Amino acid sequence: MTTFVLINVTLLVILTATALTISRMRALYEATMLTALFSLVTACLFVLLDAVDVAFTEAAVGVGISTVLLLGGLSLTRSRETVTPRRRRLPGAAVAALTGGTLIYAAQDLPGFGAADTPVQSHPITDVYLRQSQEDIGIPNTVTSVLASYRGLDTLGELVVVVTAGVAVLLLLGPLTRPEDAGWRKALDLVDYRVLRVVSGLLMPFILLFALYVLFHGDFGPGGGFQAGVIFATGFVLYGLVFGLDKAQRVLPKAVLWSLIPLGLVLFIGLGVVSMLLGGSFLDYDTLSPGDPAAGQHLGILLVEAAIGITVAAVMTSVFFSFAGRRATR
Amino acid sequence: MIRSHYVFWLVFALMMIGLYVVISHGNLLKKLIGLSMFQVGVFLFFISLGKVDGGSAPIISEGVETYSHPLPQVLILTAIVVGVATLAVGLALAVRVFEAYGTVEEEELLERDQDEATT
Amino acid sequence: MMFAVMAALLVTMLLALVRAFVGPGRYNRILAINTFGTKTVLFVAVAGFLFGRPEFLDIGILYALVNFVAVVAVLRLTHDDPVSSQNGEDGT
Amino acid sequence: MTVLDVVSGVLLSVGAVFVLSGGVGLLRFPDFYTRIHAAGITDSAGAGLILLGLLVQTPSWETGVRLMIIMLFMVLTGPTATYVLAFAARRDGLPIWHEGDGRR
Repeated sequence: MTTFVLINVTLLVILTATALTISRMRALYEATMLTALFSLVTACLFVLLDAVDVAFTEAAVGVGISTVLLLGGLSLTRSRETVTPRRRRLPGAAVAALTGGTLIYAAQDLPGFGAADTPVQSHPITDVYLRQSQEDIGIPNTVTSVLASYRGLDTLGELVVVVTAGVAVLLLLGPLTRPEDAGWRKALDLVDYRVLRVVSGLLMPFILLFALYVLFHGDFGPGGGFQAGVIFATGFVLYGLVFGLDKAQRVLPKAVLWSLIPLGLVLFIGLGVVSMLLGGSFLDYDTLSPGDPAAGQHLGILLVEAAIGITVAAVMTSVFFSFAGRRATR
Repeated sequence: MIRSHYVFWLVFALMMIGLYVVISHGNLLKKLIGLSMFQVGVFLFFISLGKVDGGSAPIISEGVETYSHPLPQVLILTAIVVGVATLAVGLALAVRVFEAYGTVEEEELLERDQDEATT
Repeated sequence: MMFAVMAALLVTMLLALVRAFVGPGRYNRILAINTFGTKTVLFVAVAGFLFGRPEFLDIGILYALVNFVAVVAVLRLTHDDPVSSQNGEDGT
Repeated sequence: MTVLDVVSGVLLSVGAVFVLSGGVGLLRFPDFYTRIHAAGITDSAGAGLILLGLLVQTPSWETGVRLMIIMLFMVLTGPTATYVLAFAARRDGLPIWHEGDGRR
């Protein structure tokens, strides 16, 4: 167990040091690079804390998508921060110290880290998720069964939030606000890098294949709709970065992309309605296969994961396109 | 106390660094970076509540007896994707603010608004 | 044995971290982050063996991939920024 | 202690030494271009040897396949990333270090 504690402390200290350095940096491009490093460390911590699915998502989202989005946002605005004046530092530090002190004081009542007799672990729902799910649903990855089946409605809500955010970005930066210039500023610098082009072209099919594998293997190992969607988007981000936005949009036209955003959501809700029509409650997959509830659950979870994957991939890709397609105003 | 609560303290430190950046720094993009650091602190806090000593990832397989709790992981998994979606919205807003004002510094923005109000 | 490898990885992570902090300049940082990324791939692989469940190596595949995407993105999207493309003095 | 254990132990320890030396080099070398050498050592030799060492120990073929995919990906992406970095730095006019220059 000491091995675990040692690794855990090292990673947490690395994380905190990175956060401190980021907070002191005024060059925002550099700060964003360190944010990518920050996400890598976080993902390692998630692996260490047994949250493999979360690590999967964090790696794809934090290192891939959010770094790209931050850099895209920076390239459209100013990349240097002004000096924070002293009079602004004090209130922030005071609030942070006060809140932190309160949190640490309150944390005294928390059960110890990793204890087995905490309310979290001894609550009956734990047994439902870990043991009974094997009979109800029969999927080894309990995270997937909780995500898509037990708490399906919650996941639907999250998906609605993702769609809303995607639509908001499209409204703010999309072609409705200003005619786009297609060239993404000048011709692409990276086009001269032949090795990069060849290797990226070589990797593309593997990335898409990997995304599909993650989508359909989510029942048995880490993976699922959210992760697969983000990996798909990462693939297209790489393609757009290396081969240019035009080419990426030729592969994936905007009309297709925008119709895919609501498609996943409609699929999800439609599945709920179908299960109601078949006599169950909303998102009760047991009804999908009368006589064999487990098979129905399998089918339902697969469809839901696919729906999530479609929507997340479409939202992330179109968000990237709208950042990349915008002309910088300098 | 140290042995059982050190994770929480470090995670709180992380959250507070994020909070400090959000409050003190005037640059909108830096604020977003601070916000995402705070967010990661919250994620780690949740996940560490679900961890059991000697436990393993909640993917059932033969020969493994103790598993960490899957529920926090589900919540955080969706929260990460929602987090990046909201980050995108924030960035889009910052870009539009820059296009309208020519700056993303809070103080300069306020000055501009003042000027426009007086003239 | 696994523990020794893990310790070496963590120490290397720390060294790369220092390089990422002090820079100088953008390229040193990207290089440090790239190195750090490969270390995390190895970390995931070794941690799986160390704690007895090596079947989750899919995460390692993803890290290897995403690390590459991050490097390409940083290169591509910072290339036409005049402020700090030179090495040397940059404000921290 | 079987032969496989010994083989894996040797591979792992040599890999760890490579990784560590690469890390030290990344910190100690005088300029960006020399540091790429250090990064290259950790990326290819260190990572490759450690993954090979793990491969020898794999309990099941599924894990082995994944390890090999990771190795393939790293072989593809690692050198490409460092090459592109060096290329971009050269084009950006990052000066090359000569004997007697200060560290940068």
